[in-house]
Amino acid sequence: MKRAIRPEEAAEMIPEGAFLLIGGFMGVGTPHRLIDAIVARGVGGLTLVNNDTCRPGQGVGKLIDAGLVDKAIVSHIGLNPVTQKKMIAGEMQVELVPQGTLVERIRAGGVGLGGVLTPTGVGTLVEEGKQVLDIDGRKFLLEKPIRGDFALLDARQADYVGNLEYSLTAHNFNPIMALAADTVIAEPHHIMPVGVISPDAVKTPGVLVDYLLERAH
Amino acid sequence: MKRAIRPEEAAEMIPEGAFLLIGGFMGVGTPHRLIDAIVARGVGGLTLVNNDTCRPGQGVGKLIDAGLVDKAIVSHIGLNPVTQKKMIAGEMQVELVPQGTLVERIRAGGVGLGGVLTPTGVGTLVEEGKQVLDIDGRKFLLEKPIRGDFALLDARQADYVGNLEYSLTAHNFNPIMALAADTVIAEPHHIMPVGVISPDAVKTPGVLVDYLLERAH
Amino acid sequence: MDAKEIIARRVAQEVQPGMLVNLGIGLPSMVANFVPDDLHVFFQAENGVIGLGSRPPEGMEDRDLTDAGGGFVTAVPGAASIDSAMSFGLIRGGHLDMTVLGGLQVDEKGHLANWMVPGKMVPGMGGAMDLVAGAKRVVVAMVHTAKGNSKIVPECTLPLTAARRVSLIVTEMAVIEPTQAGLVLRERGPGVSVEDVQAATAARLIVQGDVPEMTLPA
Amino acid sequence: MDAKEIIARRVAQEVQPGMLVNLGIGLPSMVANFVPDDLHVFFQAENGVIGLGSRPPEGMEDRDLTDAGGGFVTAVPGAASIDSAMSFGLIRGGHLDMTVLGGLQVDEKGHLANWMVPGKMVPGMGGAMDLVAGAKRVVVAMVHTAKGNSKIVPECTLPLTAARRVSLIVTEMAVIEPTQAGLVLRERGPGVSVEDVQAATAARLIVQGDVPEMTLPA
Repeated sequence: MKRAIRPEEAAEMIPEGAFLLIGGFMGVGTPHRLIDAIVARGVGGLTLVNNDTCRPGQGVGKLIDAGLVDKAIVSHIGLNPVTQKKMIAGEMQVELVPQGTLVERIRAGGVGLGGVLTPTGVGTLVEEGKQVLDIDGRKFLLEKPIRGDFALLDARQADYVGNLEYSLTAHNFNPIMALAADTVIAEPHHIMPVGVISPDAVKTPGVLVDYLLERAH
Repeated sequence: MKRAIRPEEAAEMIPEGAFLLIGGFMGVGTPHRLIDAIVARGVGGLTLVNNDTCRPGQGVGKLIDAGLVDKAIVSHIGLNPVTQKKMIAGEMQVELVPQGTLVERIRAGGVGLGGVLTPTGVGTLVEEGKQVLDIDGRKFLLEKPIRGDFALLDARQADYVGNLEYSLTAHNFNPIMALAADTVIAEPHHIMPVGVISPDAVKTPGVLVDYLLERAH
Repeated sequence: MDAKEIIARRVAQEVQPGMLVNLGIGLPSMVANFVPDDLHVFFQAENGVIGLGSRPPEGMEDRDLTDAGGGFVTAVPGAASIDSAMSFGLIRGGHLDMTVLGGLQVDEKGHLANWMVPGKMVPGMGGAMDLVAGAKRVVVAMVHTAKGNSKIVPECTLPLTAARRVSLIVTEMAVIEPTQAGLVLRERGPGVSVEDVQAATAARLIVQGDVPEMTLPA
Repeated sequence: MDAKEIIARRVAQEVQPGMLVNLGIGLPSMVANFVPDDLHVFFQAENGVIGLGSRPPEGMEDRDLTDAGGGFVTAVPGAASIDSAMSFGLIRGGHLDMTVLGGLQVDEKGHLANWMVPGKMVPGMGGAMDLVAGAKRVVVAMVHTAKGNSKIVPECTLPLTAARRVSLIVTEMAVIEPTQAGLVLRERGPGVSVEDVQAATAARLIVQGDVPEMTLPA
């Protein structure tokens, strides 16, 4: 059984300089109450892994606004001028990763693989500094696994075992990030009694989840 | 929309020497009517990828019994003495692959990765003839992707778009194999009208599926 | 008809029945408006749905159902939710029949640049690098010139999106097919001559015989 | 109490509250019978379920719910269905707290051999290589000798399952912990002396001080 905790309790677990995987794509499928609690606590030096940095004042964009993020590992920052400004001013590091490579690097970290061999990025700036393998006449980049100290997830529904279901385009990185962090905290919209979610509907088995956020009041 | 075809029609598409990925684990989650139709047609020289070779007279074991399989790429043959006998007699080749490596090799073939970097098998016979990469001080085997001419899948339920749902331990290799073959034929227990399966319940998007087997009468 | 509508209508003609198609945000997303329903095409939004539908009626938006640009959408009957690993597995694995992307530059080798302008604008590649590396067919949909400058150039000066040659370039002035030999002019835009196209294009175009004008049925 | 029950009962004591545990087919699967319900342990069957339950009542078997040996099982409340990629992702990714496997041989380095006897029997490794490479804790549960021969040997003569040292060996005669220094005898079986254990063991055992007898509460 997993305890359902308050957002502030969750935020207090996260130390300065933590490496965070946060679910979401332009704020969809992002654990908003957790982010608000982290901003309220104000502990920074964070590394953020997300698809993007959302927009100023929205989703993970709030962490950027508050100056809590030292480094972002993301695929896109085009809709967040604050990120662009901080990057150019040298206040924040940004590692841009092709979206499909990003999710596979997290998966590799989560399922114990040594890296990802992908054709994406061959012959581009993304190739720089990376090992290129020739496998049966085709070139692939060796991309390294990513793991976090914490994965912060949004889920449609959970049970108290920690099993998670996701909704429509709010899946995105959440099910993969659930595999790849030392501590996994999920923010479900609903929490159901154990036994009422069909085993076939579960997308993240509860054994991967450490804490559930209590429901919003 | 996908046409629902008869098992014999499906079997007729499969030429001599075809490379088949067939779902199932000891016969659970295996497309039994498709296998019966292939046995009835009797066209051989097949390469079979499955978790195992089941038991004599059961599941993919029927293909072995009928002498239709030239090569099996599987993780386990311990419960099929016919496979063991044919292998020792040189009538059939068997490539034994660790189960987790097998499923990742199929996934790599299906999602366009150049291979799998796995710690499994390092320092064992499985390492023989393979490239070993040292990545940040740990050793990983480079295992090659697997793709088939056909994937033959068992599914609990489909719709006529080809979306598939699976049941309990009948998932096993089916959702992964759906990604990794030129032609994908699914044998669902039920076929539903389009629009009644929730998008969140779909585990294999219909775009991956070429044919559905009509329901058993 | 404005430039963008010409482009969207012409790209729509590239769509074949039953295809799985990914449309980039902005101009490429307009293509969906001109693809007939009876083609039974599935549109993928790489953020997680196959079977993207049109914008929902006012008040029926769902915060968990958006396209890759963050706009509210619906799902068609037979749609499937997918996570990002499956989404890019489909793209990289060759299961996506066609992608339509915007471009900053395309060159005579058919190379596309569309993810950054060094020192000026660094939006990031998002899914574009995977899409160009993995889709069966890559169509670049863009206006022919930017601030009077040709976007079709001898060699890209901006960082490339992929080393792969794109399949087709569609602008309001031309349909151009990159080939081993170079850029072949396949069609002229409405009311535009071959000379007009070449005059507006910095790259060398290969003209073979008569170049027809685009047909754009209403 | 027969040898297998001694082993299963002793291995069950290694299970901690809330663990995710994978039990191999045969003898290891008996361990589940001796793990108290109030530990809220989840058993994984690598063929695709987390939350494996006991055998269903006669007539209530489901052909789509079996353990890795093909036997009919049930699912406990809170169970999850998983495909083989997720199943081995959990195993390889270090999410599995403990695996219990049978063995043909274990040697002084703690190496396990359990998947083939060259020229005689080649069952295949199934999931064993991934389990030994990936589980946080690997427990070998086996009878101490086979046809009078010790299964705990100076060096494995059979092909290894993994290069990794296993965590613990439990037989009806002994609990042995492989360490950097060698095999340390931690406990004696019921009514068995240290001398009995060493006499039945081909490998050298390290004996440190007093070696207690296993306690096996009913």
